[in-house]
Amino acid sequence: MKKFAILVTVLVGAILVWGATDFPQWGDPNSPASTHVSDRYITEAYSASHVPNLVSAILADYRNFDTMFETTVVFTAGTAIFLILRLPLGPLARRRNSKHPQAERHPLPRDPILEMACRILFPPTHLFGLYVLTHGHYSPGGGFQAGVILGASFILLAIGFDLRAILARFPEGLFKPLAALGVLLYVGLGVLCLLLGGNFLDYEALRVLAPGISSAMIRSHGILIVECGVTLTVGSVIFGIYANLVSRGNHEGGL
Amino acid sequence: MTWVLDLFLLFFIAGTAIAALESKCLLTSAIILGAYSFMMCLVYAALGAVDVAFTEAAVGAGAGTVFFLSTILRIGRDTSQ
Amino acid sequence: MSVIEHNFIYLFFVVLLMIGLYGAIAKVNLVKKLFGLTIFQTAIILFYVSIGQKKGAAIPILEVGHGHQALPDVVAAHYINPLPHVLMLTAIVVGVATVGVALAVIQRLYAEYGTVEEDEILEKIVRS
Amino acid sequence: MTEQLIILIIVWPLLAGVLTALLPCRENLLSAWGIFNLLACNAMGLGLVRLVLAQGSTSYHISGWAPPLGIELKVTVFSALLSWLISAVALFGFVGGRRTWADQIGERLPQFLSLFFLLVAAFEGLCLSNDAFNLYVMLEISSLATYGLIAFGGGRAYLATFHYIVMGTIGASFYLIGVGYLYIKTGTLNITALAHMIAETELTQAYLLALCFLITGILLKMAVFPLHFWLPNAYTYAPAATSLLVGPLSTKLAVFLLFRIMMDIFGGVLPSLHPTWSFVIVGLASVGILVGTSLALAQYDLKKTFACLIVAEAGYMLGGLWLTDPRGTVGALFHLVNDAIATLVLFLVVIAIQSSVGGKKLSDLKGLFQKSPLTAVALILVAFNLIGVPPTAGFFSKATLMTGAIASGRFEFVIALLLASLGNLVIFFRIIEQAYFQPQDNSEAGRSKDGQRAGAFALAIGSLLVMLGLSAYPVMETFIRPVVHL
Repeated sequence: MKKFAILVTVLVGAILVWGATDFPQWGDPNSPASTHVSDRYITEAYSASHVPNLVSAILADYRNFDTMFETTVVFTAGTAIFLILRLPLGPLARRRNSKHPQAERHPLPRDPILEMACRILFPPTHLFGLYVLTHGHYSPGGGFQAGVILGASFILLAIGFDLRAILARFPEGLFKPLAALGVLLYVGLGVLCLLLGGNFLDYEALRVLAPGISSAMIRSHGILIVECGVTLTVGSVIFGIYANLVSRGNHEGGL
Repeated sequence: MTWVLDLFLLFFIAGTAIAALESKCLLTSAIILGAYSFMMCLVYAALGAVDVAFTEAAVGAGAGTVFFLSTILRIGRDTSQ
Repeated sequence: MSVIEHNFIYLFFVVLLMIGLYGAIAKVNLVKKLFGLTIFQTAIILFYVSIGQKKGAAIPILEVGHGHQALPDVVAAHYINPLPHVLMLTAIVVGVATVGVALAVIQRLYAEYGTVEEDEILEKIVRS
Repeated sequence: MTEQLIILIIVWPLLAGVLTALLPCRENLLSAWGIFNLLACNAMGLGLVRLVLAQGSTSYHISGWAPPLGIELKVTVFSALLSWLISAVALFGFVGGRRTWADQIGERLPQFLSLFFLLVAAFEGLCLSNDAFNLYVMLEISSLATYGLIAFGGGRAYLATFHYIVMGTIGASFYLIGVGYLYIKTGTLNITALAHMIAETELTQAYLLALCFLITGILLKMAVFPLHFWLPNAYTYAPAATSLLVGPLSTKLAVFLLFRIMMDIFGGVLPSLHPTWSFVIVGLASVGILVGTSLALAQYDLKKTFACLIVAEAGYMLGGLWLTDPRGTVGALFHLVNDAIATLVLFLVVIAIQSSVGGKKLSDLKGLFQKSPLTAVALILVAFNLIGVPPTAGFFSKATLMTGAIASGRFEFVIALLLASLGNLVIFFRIIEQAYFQPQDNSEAGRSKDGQRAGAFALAIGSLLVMLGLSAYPVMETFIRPVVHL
């Protein structure tokens, strides 16, 4: 098996290097990748949506269909992991369920220093997550990063205290609908633009609701709403995956 | 002179990648993989991709390593090879 | 070899890719396979990010303060190409989603067979 | 307003999938909700086919930006037919799979159906999107939803899913490398723009390598001969309701993606590619057909036999696409449509057999004719289709493939097709002989109500094959010929 793997790897590597020989020089400004479409992105993005962070502008305005399906990927992963891990399973699998005692963790002694540290760290992490979300237009950041930071703040508490204590405050009945709400917010905005006469996810159509705002500002607000939807989904799904993985679905044990 | 630093970073990354695969204990590999993700985030920042660096740090090093560790907690650390 | 001096980063991408692919195929421990897969995907992300590079260009964020409405004169060559960065945000999150599902399956495999070594699992399947 | 159908057929199942995850677990509520949504999808699919027949292939700019900047959806005559086929197969698979919910899915039904609808949305997006990176995201969503649906089968399904995850991720990453190599040389991601740029430049190593990696990635998804190890186990140990949706559509959409890369992106330079690539790939496909059929011959579990047949069918379509003669491509695309329905009927028959005879092994098929004659007739009908007996569509797709192969001088492909038909004949004769001629063992001949209805439903869908067969040439002329501009 090893020799086969080495053979395949070296073959793939050799073909890749052979293909890479006629790449344009690395880093020259007029290589095809940098001149064909991307220069129009750079020059027009700010005037179209008043968003200095070009990556956020492209992510949530020019190619927002990709980002919508990106949020759906995160939601699908959360649902798939829930389906696979969350006990009790369907009758078919329960008959052949775990015959092997898994490494049962003895309940960790409560450590007051750790708990106080996590208690102190939680609010700033949460605040930083919200900052990253709202300042996605001006500084690096945006929906995904903010969602992961918010999810990580809950994971921090679950590690400091006990998973059950945090699930009491942020129960499954809350983070599953929140994940669905995030995707619904994103797709709902797209359908709203559709109903108002524009194409799907075309923020220009929202000007009917707010006649006074210029088209660039309405796109900027559209990007913010979309980023909030992404944050809701990513944050709740990251915590949901952690809760299922660490306790193998029964939401009791775990770190 | 900065390209010397980049060169060192790149070879260090290749080293961590190989170490993550070859080490016997799963827990060590998971931690080394976390370090590998963080090194990659440094390379992206050096290449000017600030958003990708931020995401790789938060998602790759942060959430990914936490998922790996929580699974290794469940299935034990020793591996045959 | 003209490739070596100025396209070195693509060679490094190939090296990382080979390490990841080897890990994904040769490793018997299922979690190690996942490590190989993660390295394989981060190598592709490095490849995409290094496509959009421009020598001496600034990061793709325009220096515009809050409410500063005047449109700065933007020259495309001064800023790094932002499109690969957008694509790679998606690829990173897809990678973590796949790792999450794979880890869930590994935990079920451990509950079912008591081991995560592929050869031992296959033995148990053949025996049962 | 009809212009919006192109996006609505993707967004409607997506919204349905997200909302289903929140519904309570009551079977009749979920069943009604599912049928309502899938009927809406079918109506939109029909509307799309009518729209395209009236106006020709139209494109849709998402978020209002023109293609080089924004993402574009493009619907041609064949992709409209395919999107309607996806919603039809999903509806029949959903209705056919309902009787297995009680004993195989239990109280995880809302999440299961949520993944079911997200998979339908991903398949629709896969067949309509016209942006190279967007296709990668659609590929990932369909894979993730399929991993969840297959892993739910429990037991042996876990290892099969893990192999599928590793192979699927490597395949999708190869596809991504291919798109990256194209992007670095051309600078654009839109498929039509890519085609124009590639047609002008001469094919340097980077383009050839991009084509090679795109094809390898999709061959992994199609599970063709050298990379087919994950498919038989994955589809066999999956729950019955999953194999009804994933079995018929997953490999077919990978074939359609391969067709779009060949015809839409590298269409201009295809004649220069043809001699060498066609020889290699058609040879590979011929060997793949023989391996798939011999694998199917070696199985005793009925479901695994039909899963191995999918591997052989993938070989038909791959070989047909790469024949130099346009009739080969027309035959391959018609085979794609015909085989989606045939695989659906095969898995419906498995469910009908399981509920009427109570077993999947070949040995417990005794007396199937007495127990549920309708299932046996459906079995014979789909057997005719796979062997290639005239009234069914299988005959016309094989005939077109063969004429294309003979015209382009690929005789090993013709031999492979004939041997495969022979192999199918042996497989199905063995099953029918067991079902009809064997003396029925002593178990009482009670005809279970459930088996009857399942058999009747399988026969109804099977009759579609005959209807498709009778209307084979009009379908080929209106839907497939305009797309194949070789």
